[in-house]
Amino acid sequence: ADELETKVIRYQSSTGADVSPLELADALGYLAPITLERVGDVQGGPANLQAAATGQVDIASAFNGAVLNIVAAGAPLTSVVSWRGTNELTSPGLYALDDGKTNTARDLIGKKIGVNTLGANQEAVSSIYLAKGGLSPEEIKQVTFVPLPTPNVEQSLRNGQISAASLGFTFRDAALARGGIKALTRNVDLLGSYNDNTGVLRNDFIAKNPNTTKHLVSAIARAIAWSQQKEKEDKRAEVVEVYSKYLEAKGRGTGLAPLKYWQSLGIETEGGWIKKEDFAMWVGWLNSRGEVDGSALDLSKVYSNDFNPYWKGHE
Amino acid sequence: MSTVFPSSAVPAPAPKIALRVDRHSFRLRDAGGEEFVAISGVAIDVPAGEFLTIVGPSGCGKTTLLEILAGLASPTSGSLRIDGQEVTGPGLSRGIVFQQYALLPWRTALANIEFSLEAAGGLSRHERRDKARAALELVGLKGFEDRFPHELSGGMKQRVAIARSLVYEPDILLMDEPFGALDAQTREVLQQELLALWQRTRTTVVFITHSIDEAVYLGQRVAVMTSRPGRIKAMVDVDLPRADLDADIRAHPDFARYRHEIWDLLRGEVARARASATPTFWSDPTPPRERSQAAPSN
Amino acid sequence: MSTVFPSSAVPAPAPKIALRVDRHSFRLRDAGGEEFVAISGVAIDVPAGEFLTIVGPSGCGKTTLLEILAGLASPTSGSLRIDGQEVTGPGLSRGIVFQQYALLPWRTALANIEFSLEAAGGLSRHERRDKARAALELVGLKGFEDRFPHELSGGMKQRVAIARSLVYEPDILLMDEPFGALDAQTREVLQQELLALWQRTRTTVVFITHSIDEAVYLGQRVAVMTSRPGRIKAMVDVDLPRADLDADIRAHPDFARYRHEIWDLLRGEVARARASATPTFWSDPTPPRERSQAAPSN
Amino acid sequence: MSIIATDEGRAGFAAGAFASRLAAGLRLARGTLWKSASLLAVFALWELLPRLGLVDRVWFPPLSQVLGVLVQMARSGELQNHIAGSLVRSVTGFGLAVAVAVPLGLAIGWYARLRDFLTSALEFFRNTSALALLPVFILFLGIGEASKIGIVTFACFFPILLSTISGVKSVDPLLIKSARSLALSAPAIFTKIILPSAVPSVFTGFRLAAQSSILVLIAAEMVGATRGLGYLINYAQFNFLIPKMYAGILTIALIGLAVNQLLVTAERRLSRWRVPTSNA
Amino acid sequence: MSIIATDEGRAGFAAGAFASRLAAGLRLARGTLWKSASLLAVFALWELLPRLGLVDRVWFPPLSQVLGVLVQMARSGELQNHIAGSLVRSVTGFGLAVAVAVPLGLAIGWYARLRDFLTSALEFFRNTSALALLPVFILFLGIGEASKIGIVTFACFFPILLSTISGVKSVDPLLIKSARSLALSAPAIFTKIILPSAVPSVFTGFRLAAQSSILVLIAAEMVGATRGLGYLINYAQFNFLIPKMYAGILTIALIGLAVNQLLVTAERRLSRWRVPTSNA
Ligand SMILES: Nc1ncnc2c1ncn2[C@@H]1O[C@H](COP(=O)(O)OP(=O)(O)OP(=O)(O)O)[C@@H](O)[C@H]1O
Ligand SMILES: Nc1ncnc2c1ncn2[C@@H]1O[C@H](COP(=O)(O)OP(=O)(O)OP(=O)(O)O)[C@@H](O)[C@H]1O
Ligand SMILES: [Mg+2]
Ligand SMILES: [Mg+2]
Repeated sequence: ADELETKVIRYQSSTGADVSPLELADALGYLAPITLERVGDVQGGPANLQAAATGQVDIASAFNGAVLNIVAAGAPLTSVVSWRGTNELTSPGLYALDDGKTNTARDLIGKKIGVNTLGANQEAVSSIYLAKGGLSPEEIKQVTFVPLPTPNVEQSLRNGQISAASLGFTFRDAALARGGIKALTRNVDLLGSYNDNTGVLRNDFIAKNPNTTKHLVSAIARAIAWSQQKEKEDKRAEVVEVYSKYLEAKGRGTGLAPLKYWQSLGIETEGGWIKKEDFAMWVGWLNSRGEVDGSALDLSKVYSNDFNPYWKGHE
Repeated sequence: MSTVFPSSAVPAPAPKIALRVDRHSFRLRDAGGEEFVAISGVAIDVPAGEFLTIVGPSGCGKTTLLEILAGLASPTSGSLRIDGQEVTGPGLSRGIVFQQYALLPWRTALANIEFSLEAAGGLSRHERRDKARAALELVGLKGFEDRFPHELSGGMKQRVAIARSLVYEPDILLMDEPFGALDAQTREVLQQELLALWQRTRTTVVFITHSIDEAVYLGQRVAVMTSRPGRIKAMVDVDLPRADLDADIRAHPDFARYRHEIWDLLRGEVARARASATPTFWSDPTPPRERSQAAPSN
Repeated sequence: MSTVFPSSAVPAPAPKIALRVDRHSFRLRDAGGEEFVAISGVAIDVPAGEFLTIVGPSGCGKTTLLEILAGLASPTSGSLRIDGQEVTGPGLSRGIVFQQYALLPWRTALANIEFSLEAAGGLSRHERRDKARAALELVGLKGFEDRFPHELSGGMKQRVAIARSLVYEPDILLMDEPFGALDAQTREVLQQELLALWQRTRTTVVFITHSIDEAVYLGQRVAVMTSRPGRIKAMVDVDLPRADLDADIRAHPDFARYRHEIWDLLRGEVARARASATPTFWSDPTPPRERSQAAPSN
Repeated sequence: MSIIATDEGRAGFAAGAFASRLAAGLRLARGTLWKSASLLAVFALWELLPRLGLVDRVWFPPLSQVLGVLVQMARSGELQNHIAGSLVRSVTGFGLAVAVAVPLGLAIGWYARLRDFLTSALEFFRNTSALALLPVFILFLGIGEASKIGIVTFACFFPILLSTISGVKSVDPLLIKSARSLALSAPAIFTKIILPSAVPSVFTGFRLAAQSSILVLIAAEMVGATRGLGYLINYAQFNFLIPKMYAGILTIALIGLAVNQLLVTAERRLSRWRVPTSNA
Repeated sequence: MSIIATDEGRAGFAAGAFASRLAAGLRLARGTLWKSASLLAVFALWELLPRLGLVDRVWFPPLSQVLGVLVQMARSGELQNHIAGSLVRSVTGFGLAVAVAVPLGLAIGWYARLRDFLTSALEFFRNTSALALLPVFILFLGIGEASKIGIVTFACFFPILLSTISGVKSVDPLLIKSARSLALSAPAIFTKIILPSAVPSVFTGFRLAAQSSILVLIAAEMVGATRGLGYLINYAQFNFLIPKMYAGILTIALIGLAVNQLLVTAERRLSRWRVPTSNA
């Protein structure tokens, strides 16, 4: 192997209990001799992207729509590998009270939808749901997205202060377990399986550390492929076990309980290579917000599969 | 609040003010809460309409006594009756002039005087203003209506404070060295004004002063206090012909006699209070100019 | 800062203090920045070692003059020379006793006196403490070392302030009615102490007082000021045998003469200042007790 | 734009009406320049640092670019909408806090027994971060205006309370004595003695509270808001509209300055009598 | 646990050593009860509201449950770790703010020209929300400890500055005159006159600053932190560990109380000389 230019990679972990491909790669030993330096936890993709773009960390991951957004804003970042995806097992969705008042997209006109952070996956998918439900752009504008702290989302829904809430992962399970809540739609129903998050590197990092980049991305891709294999073999518990042990060894074993619900990375492509569609599907949404002109973006510059060994040149 | 004095000591008819201070002590902050007895065993009856002056060495408890009379402090043990009624707090019937002015710094001279009229109530804004103006004029401060206290000289502040307590004509006037910061002439004028006011309205006045002359000139009776703890050493009845204010009673032969009597009563007290004082801190008998040239740190 | 006085007016040898106040005025806050002339055309030379007393009606500008001497205020137009040097700010060579005590409320009596020694510098902690104790004793406050100012009586505070400015033995002592709040006896004692100190150290003293007696008793010269705007009306040389402090110079036949002379000088001033004052605000000539029963708002 | 009141009106002394007025005008101009110099320097740095490439333009765009965005937002009316949203919340919250904290502060400063009783609970709440309490506020007050106004009130409350209490403590006891000797009622002593004395301290509290209200508004408008300057800043930040984010921050700062100026002027009005402490 | 200093030591007056000590003890006990009553009431409400089903237990767990979690976290050492992380940041930030703001406040309060010059920039920054500036802080100071400490310093700075200035303004001008007459140097006037006079005001600033530091810590520890109480609260909130979130809030409040008590005690020490203003 070529000499690695950098052997320490700085990153931020997520506050949610979810398997991170980067840490999984480390857990599996694929990263060596690269070591990870965990700068801290980050709340939400946009903040993570900002940290990467300003050189606070070397690698970050975020919702693809947000990546488009920040690149359009002029940040020199490139997506190098998929990080998460949506499939039957993992799909978040839009949920409403089971009281018959909110059943279709039309019922949401003039109402509020609770989301976790602005500018993230949930908001984008919900917009698509509204559009597919036959709402005109004007009608969609009458639906407001309200950012809420996690603990307040379900409660606000039950109090009737929001008409629908975007719920994913453990929160949804907990909410459903308490009953009285039904799904309006799930992302997977709306869009099928797709990759929605990617890992990004700074362009100058790639230019200065071509070998490290290649090694890093390969290691992550291998970890994704390993997980995909285990998911296929229905040996999810192994993934959880490897990951849990890793966290425990790092002294972060306190919040492991939700991990037992973990199902899948949700990544569709082998080793997480990136499809053009993964980004193209959000351009319309970006444009509809009127803040940036997504059409002006050269999508091929936003991402690169060049470092992913699983990418065999397919589109 | 009980009193240790037998009730028979109160003569009938009930005096305007009947004060019994068995003991009044202060708790010192620093000395671990040690108690300091400021007044001990004082009994004063003031008949309605009397002008009583109090003299005594510095720190003997005169101000403390006046604050008890005003109801601003309760004696540690003792009682205060006004018109036969036990009194525990301050009241508008008693006006007080403090030793240290106590003007409101954010009010002009005129507004400071209006302040006590506002407290007394019952007058229109306009009436208050007119009365306050007249009072300022009385103390010789015409033209200084709009001055803030820090724009007045020491004596002027004191005059504003005097005007403030005179203006609402309380039943009882309590004055703590009110003329202390005044020049001899202004003082004399105000003494006369005060006497005139007192004769006209028969207000009951308790007046603290450091000037024996003033005590004799103003007071029908002079209370002489001992040094710490404060007691009444003697009550001197001053029998001078005060009816004609224009006659110079200071020239009256009895005046000098009273003056002398009180002086004698006080002298012992002061001597006692200062028994051991000797000036020992001037380390160096050479004149300061020479010294200051030699000393390195000057 | 220029002066309008011809330099020939300054006699040789240069006096300790040469003050020329052409004009000193205050800007009033409320009256739209109107100017108020407090002092106008004052020229005072004080030879080294002189004891000068100043008397004048209340509000004539005495305190203002003293603050100019202390360097705390610059005359609007005029100059101050000390030992022939033009001076613009305060200096340790001049000690001042303020009319209103100016004690630090967070320091005990003793620590307040140490304060000026700290400012003067050059002494150890221990020496400061000893000197301060001696000074407190001198003013009759032994035993009150650890009291905070608010735990002292008015006269006691004033004595602490006096001790504070005496203790560091400045070249020039500026005193603004320092004995005003003291009883006659304490006052006499401190007057004697001050004279003794002055004779021993030949400090230059400028002393403001309201008492003509005190002015004559203490001062080698008495400056009599006119009422607003303040001017020097007369300088009275007091030639009394002061060498023997135990002799009662108040009994000296010349004493009464000086006293009378100054009284006459002043009388006109006070009358002028109060020309129009008449007590017109007591609306009701009935005694207050009767009135208070009738009045609804009392 | 002053941290503490400065006394302007020292102009006009010399004789000769015109010369004097001219001199005064010049002095005033020089004074104004001197007084704005530090802010102008900050603005110059803001413009130059990114232009000279010393910081990244993407994350720290030059002032001119931010102003451009601001003007554009003002033209479209978007800015006014956000300002209106925030102002309603902060003014209401601030007003509520003043209405409760000033009387309570006066009472606590005065009545020892009340103070003893309330202190423990008040101190407990005071030391709870308004941000951490956000979910609790939403729990009790919902996601609407009530919880936002509530949290602004909460944040403004304590600076005003503490400053008022500190003001009461600094009242000259002799003045209170003198008022008591006039048998003034407790409310009259409050309004005539304690309040005027406490004015500078209370106003310091107001100014700190105004600052606090700005601080938490950003947080409050993070949740459940659809307009307001805090919402604008959050929204811009999450969507990488960096110049817009700075435009929001700048707007808040300018409004803060204006409010502060208002408070300083009001305080100066109320304490004209004060002897200036500082030396020239 | 007091908003303002109360004078305890009034005990021990009556004669008879034992009876007096007993009486004093009883009085003290009664006083302590009275002083904690309001906080106890808050705690009781916290326990009862969810238990009686008046609020949803899931979102607002009873105090006992929160305490259970707290004890558990303390046992595992997790709590101590978070506390240590936060304390380092807030103490450092607070200390820096004190070190800069107190001297600056004294200087600004005193030198009119300096005040005129600095005021505009200071007021501009003061009215900028620390929360909105978080990204800017990270930009300049990085994502590590420096930016967190920086933002705490920023938040603590202004309450201390304003209160110090307000303290300087309230100094009795006569005392300054008296110090000047002794030809005291400017630094000596500061330390011997202005500082002691300004103590109550400065301490009010300290206590407000301590509160501010808690407020922004939550926000600062949202980004790039791996430990700290703010991190704990965020983390718990994000992961739906509601009792843990309340445990974090409670811990912060209790630490705040302790710090406040420390400041109150220090202030009381420094202002024993003060005449009590309040009536009994
Ligand atoms: N800061 C000020 N602003 C406006 N006027 C002032 C100010 N200080 C003093 N004066 C005025 O200047 C005049 C002289 O005041 P000063 O204090 O020198 O008098 P004084 O001779 O010391 O009087 P007293 O014997 O009553 O103390 C007074 O009329 C006073 O009102
Ligand atoms: N708050 C207090 N705490 C402690 N001691 C006090 C307090 N107030 C007064 N004293 C003491 O009580 C004694 C009497 O004080 P008071 O002020 O009544 O004296 P005074 O007769 O008015 O003296 P002066 O003529 O000097 O004003 C003094 O020794 C004083 O030190
Ligand atoms: Mg007294
Ligand atoms: Mg004077």
